[in-house]
Amino acid sequence: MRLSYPGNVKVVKVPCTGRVDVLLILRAFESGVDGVYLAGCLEGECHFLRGNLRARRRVEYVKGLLEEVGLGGNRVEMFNMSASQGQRFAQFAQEMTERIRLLGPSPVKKGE
Amino acid sequence: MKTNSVIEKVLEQGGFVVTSECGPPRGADPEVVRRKGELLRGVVDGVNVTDNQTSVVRMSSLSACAILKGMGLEPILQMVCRDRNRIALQSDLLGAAALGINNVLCLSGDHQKFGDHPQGKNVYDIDSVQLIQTVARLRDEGKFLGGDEVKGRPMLFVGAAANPFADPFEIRAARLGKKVKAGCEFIQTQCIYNVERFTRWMEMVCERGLHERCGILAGVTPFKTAGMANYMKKNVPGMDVPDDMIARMKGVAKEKQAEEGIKICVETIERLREIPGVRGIHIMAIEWEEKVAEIVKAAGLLPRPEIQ
Amino acid sequence: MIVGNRKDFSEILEKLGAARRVLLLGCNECVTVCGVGGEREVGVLASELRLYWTKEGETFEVREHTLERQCDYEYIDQIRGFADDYDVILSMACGAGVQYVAEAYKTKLVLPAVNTTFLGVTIEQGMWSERCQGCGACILDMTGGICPIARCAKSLLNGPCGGSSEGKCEIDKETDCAWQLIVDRLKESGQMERYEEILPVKDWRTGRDGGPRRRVREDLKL
Amino acid sequence: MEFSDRATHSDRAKPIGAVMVVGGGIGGMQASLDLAESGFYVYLVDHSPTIGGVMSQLDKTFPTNDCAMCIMSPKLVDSGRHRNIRVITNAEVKEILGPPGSFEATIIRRPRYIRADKCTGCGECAKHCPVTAIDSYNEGMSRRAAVYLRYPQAIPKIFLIDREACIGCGLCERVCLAGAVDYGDRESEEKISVGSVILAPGFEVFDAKRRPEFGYGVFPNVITSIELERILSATGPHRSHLLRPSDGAIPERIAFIQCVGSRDAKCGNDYCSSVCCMYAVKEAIIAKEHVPFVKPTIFNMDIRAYGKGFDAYYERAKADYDVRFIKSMVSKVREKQGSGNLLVAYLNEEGKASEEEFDLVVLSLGMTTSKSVRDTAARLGVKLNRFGFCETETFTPLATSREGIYVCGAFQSPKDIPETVAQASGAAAAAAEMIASARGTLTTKKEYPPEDEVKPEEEARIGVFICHCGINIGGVVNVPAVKEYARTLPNVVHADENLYTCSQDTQEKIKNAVKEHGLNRVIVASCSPRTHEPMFRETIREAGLNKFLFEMANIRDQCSWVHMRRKAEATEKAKLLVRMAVANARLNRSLSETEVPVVQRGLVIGGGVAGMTAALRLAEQGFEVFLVEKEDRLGGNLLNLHYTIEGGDVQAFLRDLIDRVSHSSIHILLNSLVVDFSGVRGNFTTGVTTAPAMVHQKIQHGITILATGAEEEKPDGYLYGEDARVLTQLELEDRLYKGDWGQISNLSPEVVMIQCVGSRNEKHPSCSRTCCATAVKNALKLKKLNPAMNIRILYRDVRTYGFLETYYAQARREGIIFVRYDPEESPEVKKEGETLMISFEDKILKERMTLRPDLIVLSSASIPRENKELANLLKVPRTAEGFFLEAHMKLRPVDFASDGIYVAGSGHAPKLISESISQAYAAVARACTILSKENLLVGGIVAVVEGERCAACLTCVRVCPYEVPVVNVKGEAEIDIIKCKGCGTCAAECPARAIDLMHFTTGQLEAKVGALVGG
Repeated sequence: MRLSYPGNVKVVKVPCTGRVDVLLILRAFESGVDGVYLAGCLEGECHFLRGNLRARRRVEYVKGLLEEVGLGGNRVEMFNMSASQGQRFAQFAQEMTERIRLLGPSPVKKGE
Repeated sequence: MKTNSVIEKVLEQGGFVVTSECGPPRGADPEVVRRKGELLRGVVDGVNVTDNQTSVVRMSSLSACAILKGMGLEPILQMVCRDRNRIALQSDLLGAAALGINNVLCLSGDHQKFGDHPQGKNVYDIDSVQLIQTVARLRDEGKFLGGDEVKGRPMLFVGAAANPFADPFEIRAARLGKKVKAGCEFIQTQCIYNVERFTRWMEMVCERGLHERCGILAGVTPFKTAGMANYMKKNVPGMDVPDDMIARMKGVAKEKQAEEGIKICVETIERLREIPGVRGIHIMAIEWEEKVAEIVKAAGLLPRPEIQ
Repeated sequence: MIVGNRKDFSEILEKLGAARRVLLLGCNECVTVCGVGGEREVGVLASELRLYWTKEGETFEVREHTLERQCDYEYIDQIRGFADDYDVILSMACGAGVQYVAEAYKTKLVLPAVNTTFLGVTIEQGMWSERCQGCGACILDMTGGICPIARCAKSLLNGPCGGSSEGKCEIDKETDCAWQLIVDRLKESGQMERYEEILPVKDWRTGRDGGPRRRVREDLKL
Repeated sequence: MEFSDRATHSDRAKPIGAVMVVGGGIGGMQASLDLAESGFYVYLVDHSPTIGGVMSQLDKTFPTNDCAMCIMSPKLVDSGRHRNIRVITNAEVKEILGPPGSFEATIIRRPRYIRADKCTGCGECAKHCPVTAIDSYNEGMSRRAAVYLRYPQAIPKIFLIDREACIGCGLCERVCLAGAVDYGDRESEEKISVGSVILAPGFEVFDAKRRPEFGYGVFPNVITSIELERILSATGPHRSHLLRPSDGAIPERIAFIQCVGSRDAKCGNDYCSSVCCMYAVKEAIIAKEHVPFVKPTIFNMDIRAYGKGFDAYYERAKADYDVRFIKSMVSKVREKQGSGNLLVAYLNEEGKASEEEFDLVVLSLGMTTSKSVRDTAARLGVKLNRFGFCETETFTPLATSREGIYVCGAFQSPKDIPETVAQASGAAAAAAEMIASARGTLTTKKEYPPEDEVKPEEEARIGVFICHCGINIGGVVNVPAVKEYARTLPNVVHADENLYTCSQDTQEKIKNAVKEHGLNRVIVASCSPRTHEPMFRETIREAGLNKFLFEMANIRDQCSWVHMRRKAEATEKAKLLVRMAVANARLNRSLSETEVPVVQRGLVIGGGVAGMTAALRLAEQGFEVFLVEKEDRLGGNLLNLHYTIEGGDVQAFLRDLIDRVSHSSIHILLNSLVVDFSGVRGNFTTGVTTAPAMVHQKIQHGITILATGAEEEKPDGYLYGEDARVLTQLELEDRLYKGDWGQISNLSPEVVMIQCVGSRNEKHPSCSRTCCATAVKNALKLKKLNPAMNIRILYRDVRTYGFLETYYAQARREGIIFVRYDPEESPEVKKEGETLMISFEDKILKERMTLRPDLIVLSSASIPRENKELANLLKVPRTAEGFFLEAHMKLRPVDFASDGIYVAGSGHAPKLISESISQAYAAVARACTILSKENLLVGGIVAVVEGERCAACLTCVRVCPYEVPVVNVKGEAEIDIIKCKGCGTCAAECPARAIDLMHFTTGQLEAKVGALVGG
């Protein structure tokens, strides 16, 4: 669809959001990213049956962890979309970017 | 006659026992106990004194019993297993007997989770059935649990509670059987609203012949308000309040609800008296002791027999 | 297995005080299985600490290490080479492990990151439940294989109490009434007559009430 | 009566294990690939200098808006490089001699003037050619040299000289370092021996000049749909800028005129071209996406959005893109003096003459066959129908009139891409069946060079190839800068850029670079790995590297396309994406794949026409089949049908089919249900329970075909079930067949049919596809029974696509009245006493009509039969409406995303009998790509357990959606690589972190994330 979305969104490909573990998300924040979101298949349409549902639970858990350490749980999110919903992808990219902009840069920035 | 208990005597004479309750105060003022005791004088055959009921700290049951005894009333010492181990329980039993207290009611006790000290550690060294055994053993065998000889046996009439409505229903009678087997001589039941279900329980009890070995006193509690009826149905475990009863409470104006509650209670007592095996009534008018006399009277249970 | 629960991050921070060189020590036994102190959880806590301290602008060092078991000294010895590089050892094992590590590294501050809760079983993925209190004198033969000591809120040996309602305990609706379970089990296995027996008062000496316990098996000793 | 294909070849000599496929469009390519993957050698003959057909000219495809070239190019490349496909372009078939099974075909190859064996496709010749010729790929809207490639991704990538344009200057010959130019080239003939033939020559668009009233060729701003397609395309004349021909202005008001050359008896094309409604909707949407202020208007008689997901697309066009649909036929287009704008005259639905001004008029041209195709057919002795399309029979939709020659695609009847692809697979199955006994006799197996061992500890030597993708990337991202940056990254020893990295010559370039620079990791920074990764992996494998040492950075979809207007930023992002890829590639490891045996047996679930056909065709190809049917008899929906619209006898066909299905290789299990399912392609185990004894058996099989079908929904409303005079079409058909007329005594009875009952509504947004034809079929039957009968069909759009249109025309001729209604004003049915009443809006009379019909017939929706549990068991997805959802709407119409499971028949979407048969054949062809192999490769991206770290906690066992992990006797988790699907859930949850997912290891993901920020 070639819908424009903010350039600061970078994609790390995984076979399924079910592959994304709590630690990877935390490590991303350690690396200094300002926010992380998972783009999973629509609920009920996971190519691997329920990976996206597990991912959602983990995202919820990470939200709690980020609250604990004072980064704010809103820096992480789970979105669902289908491969054909380019518009949704762009919309969520926009939405998340706006959200992170309001939250400001992550206080965990290495080498800055 | 095993003891000097009034309850035992009324039962022995084939009378219909009436007991009620007195909750000790959350303080050290003995007058509160006396005032409540006075309300029950001549109205009931025995007064239960609760033991830190609902796990809320109150004046000790033993002390309150002693006060009532001093007034010439017949106290029933409630003892729960939650707060004392076997050493403390036996020691208090000896003390109670020494103070002239004739009755003890052995209970498990409510879990402290709902009390004012949920942080506390519970004891449950022994359970209520074992406590019954303990009393019987002290009295009848003259032996402590540890096996040593008791010098001066505590002559206590042993009672216990039963909840005909708790689950699992099919073992309620069996459980009563265990208590009787352990040495229990009278039973006070949980408050009864569902008379039909209670009747079925009594049938099971009678089937086992338990009513002959142990005096069964049916418990009643008058509703003060429709709200209370509803609350008991929803929040008190093991309480069976039929919907029509709640509807009846709701059906009258707020200011008339107390009156209706008492009316229901009296009707219930009248129905309970008809049930074979029921040997008495235990009225739990929670913080409403002033109404006990009215209920007993309305139920035609006055005067109480004179016992020497 | 021994089941535990991660302490709150704030409590861990408080316990760590000024310590910034932390050896975070996991255990690959029970606490791994119950998802509280295995390698993954060590990673998560380490990450949390790093995020927090980076955010606060502090200098720190967090090392992650997971032992096969923290209840055997040979394994505990494996950190000998580098334990001294750290201000504290933050153990994610059960209480036994924490203590044993502390015993082995007498000069080190050893802190618990986990609250040890019970001996239990996995009910389903992500859910565990208590089954045993280690009373030292098992009576499961009498109670249909369900322990009233561990599973009845009042440890009643002759239950249930009057608070049993619809199969649940009076303490909350999530908790099964152990005695309901016992009765069901006895009934299913045709042993209802067992229910009529009064279980005698228990001799608690074999339990913790008899003082800390020790077990020796002579033939296994070296 | 013989319904199945006409081959009875048992008494013949051993056939030839090769097939000639005529036509290299998407259909021809699909058929070729299926055949080649099933053990047959393929000659793919195309008259054009390149394969790819019309699809190569399309910009996007409906209803997914996938880029046509993007999804097709892997097939192009696969066809071009498949060792068992020989592509012969610029060629015609002269004749085919000999008996089926051992044909001898004569091919005439026209001169190319460039030697295929020498041309490298470098393009130097074209750069120097002084001639500017008209570029037919861009429909004449741009220019090219006389020496040219049809399009950049063309296969084969061999130039040719357009001798008509060529001035013979000899410049190209001088600059060609390969010495490939050969002016002396001349036509040559070649004879090839094949067992069977598939005709897939496709279609030609209608010549717009045959409808002069629209002014095509006279007014510059009247263009054709295919021209618009090119204009919208990135490789089009204006590089995807929407500009109109006369003045290069952006047209705001665009009119699409439908049915130009279709549904038009005047020009002899009284059939429907089936695809124009949807492509017009698509073009309108894409135009709108390109230029948001565009206002498209589509003039149409009916919108024929009858395919899967089409109605939703159509609704979206209306709701989200403000596309205006006017129910009307345009009578004339004239130019408004001076402006280049056009005045479109039409009669609106109320019959009022109107005229409206537009900036651009697009003629939605229909499909026809070309003269050369018709001539070829004549030479081959293949019968055509009166429209010049290949004649086929309802029950043998893939067979031509000549035995051993099969047909697919638009040449059979106008159709869209997925139906072409499905039919192509179907034709492949039919062609293969003929020669099944010769399977594997002419094919050769791919021999890869030995794999160079790359040890994990070995220093990574990375080569990075950055793609311009024409202007797709290069127009936004500064590719040379990215290349320079890549060179600075750790372990990168080589970096290069290419115009099209996916072209065949670039593959050679990559292979050479691997050798030359000793590369042990290869990164391509280009487009989506989804479409192109397999091809690049193959390339590095051919260069001796393990395919998992390949990595892709998507700097197109994730960068240039989405940050088009921020070039500097896009370049920086492309660098970052390359950096991430490098960080990841350093950790890529060689992963071994092992061979596991294939259980060469099939399982077909559902014993209707699709299931029986699939079972029979598998059996005829020599495979054992289990056919599971839950009812106590075979037949499915066919049991309720009696005749087709063409007059075919359904029951006779069914009897014959059931008869054939009692085949020595087919085990029929009636009264049987699938109760469990496990395994992977090549080796499934299915538990089947058979009533009444509830016998349970485990069946091992290599493939599974789901053919569970659909059924007529019991309608809701319209007094159905309350009044015996309200029927469904199926009930009507049954009565027609039995001649049971109940109480109708009226001499001229009044019959009203209501279309779209339960279809195209909120609950069931799709069109049920077959009901319009069914209504016409039954109406004609009624009319035949009693010509005095008054029949009205209340419809929303009449969707008699393809040749069905002729029956619609016949129905109107015979006086059947068609009345359109809007869903907001649905007809109302009520009863007054015993009188049945129906009232509806008449658009032409503009008033509400009330009738007292003797019969109301409801065209009820086609809904999938209960399949939820089966879908759960097999873990295959379904649409919101419960139809099975294929792997890809366009190019994988019968595959599921899970390999080895296929769908056929109306369980996929509502279908006609002929379509179900085609699809069943297609599923068989796809299945045979697995069944024909003795072994399959497994492994690669799977989860692996580091046993020592495993705490045997069972987390993996519990969380795996496929129940693959087990704790073995050593007390360690074990994951069967054959079963593992590589989702990584276990790796993400293992509390001991003892599990990792190969190729997506924790280390790799963390490195990638690290590279994302660091830099």
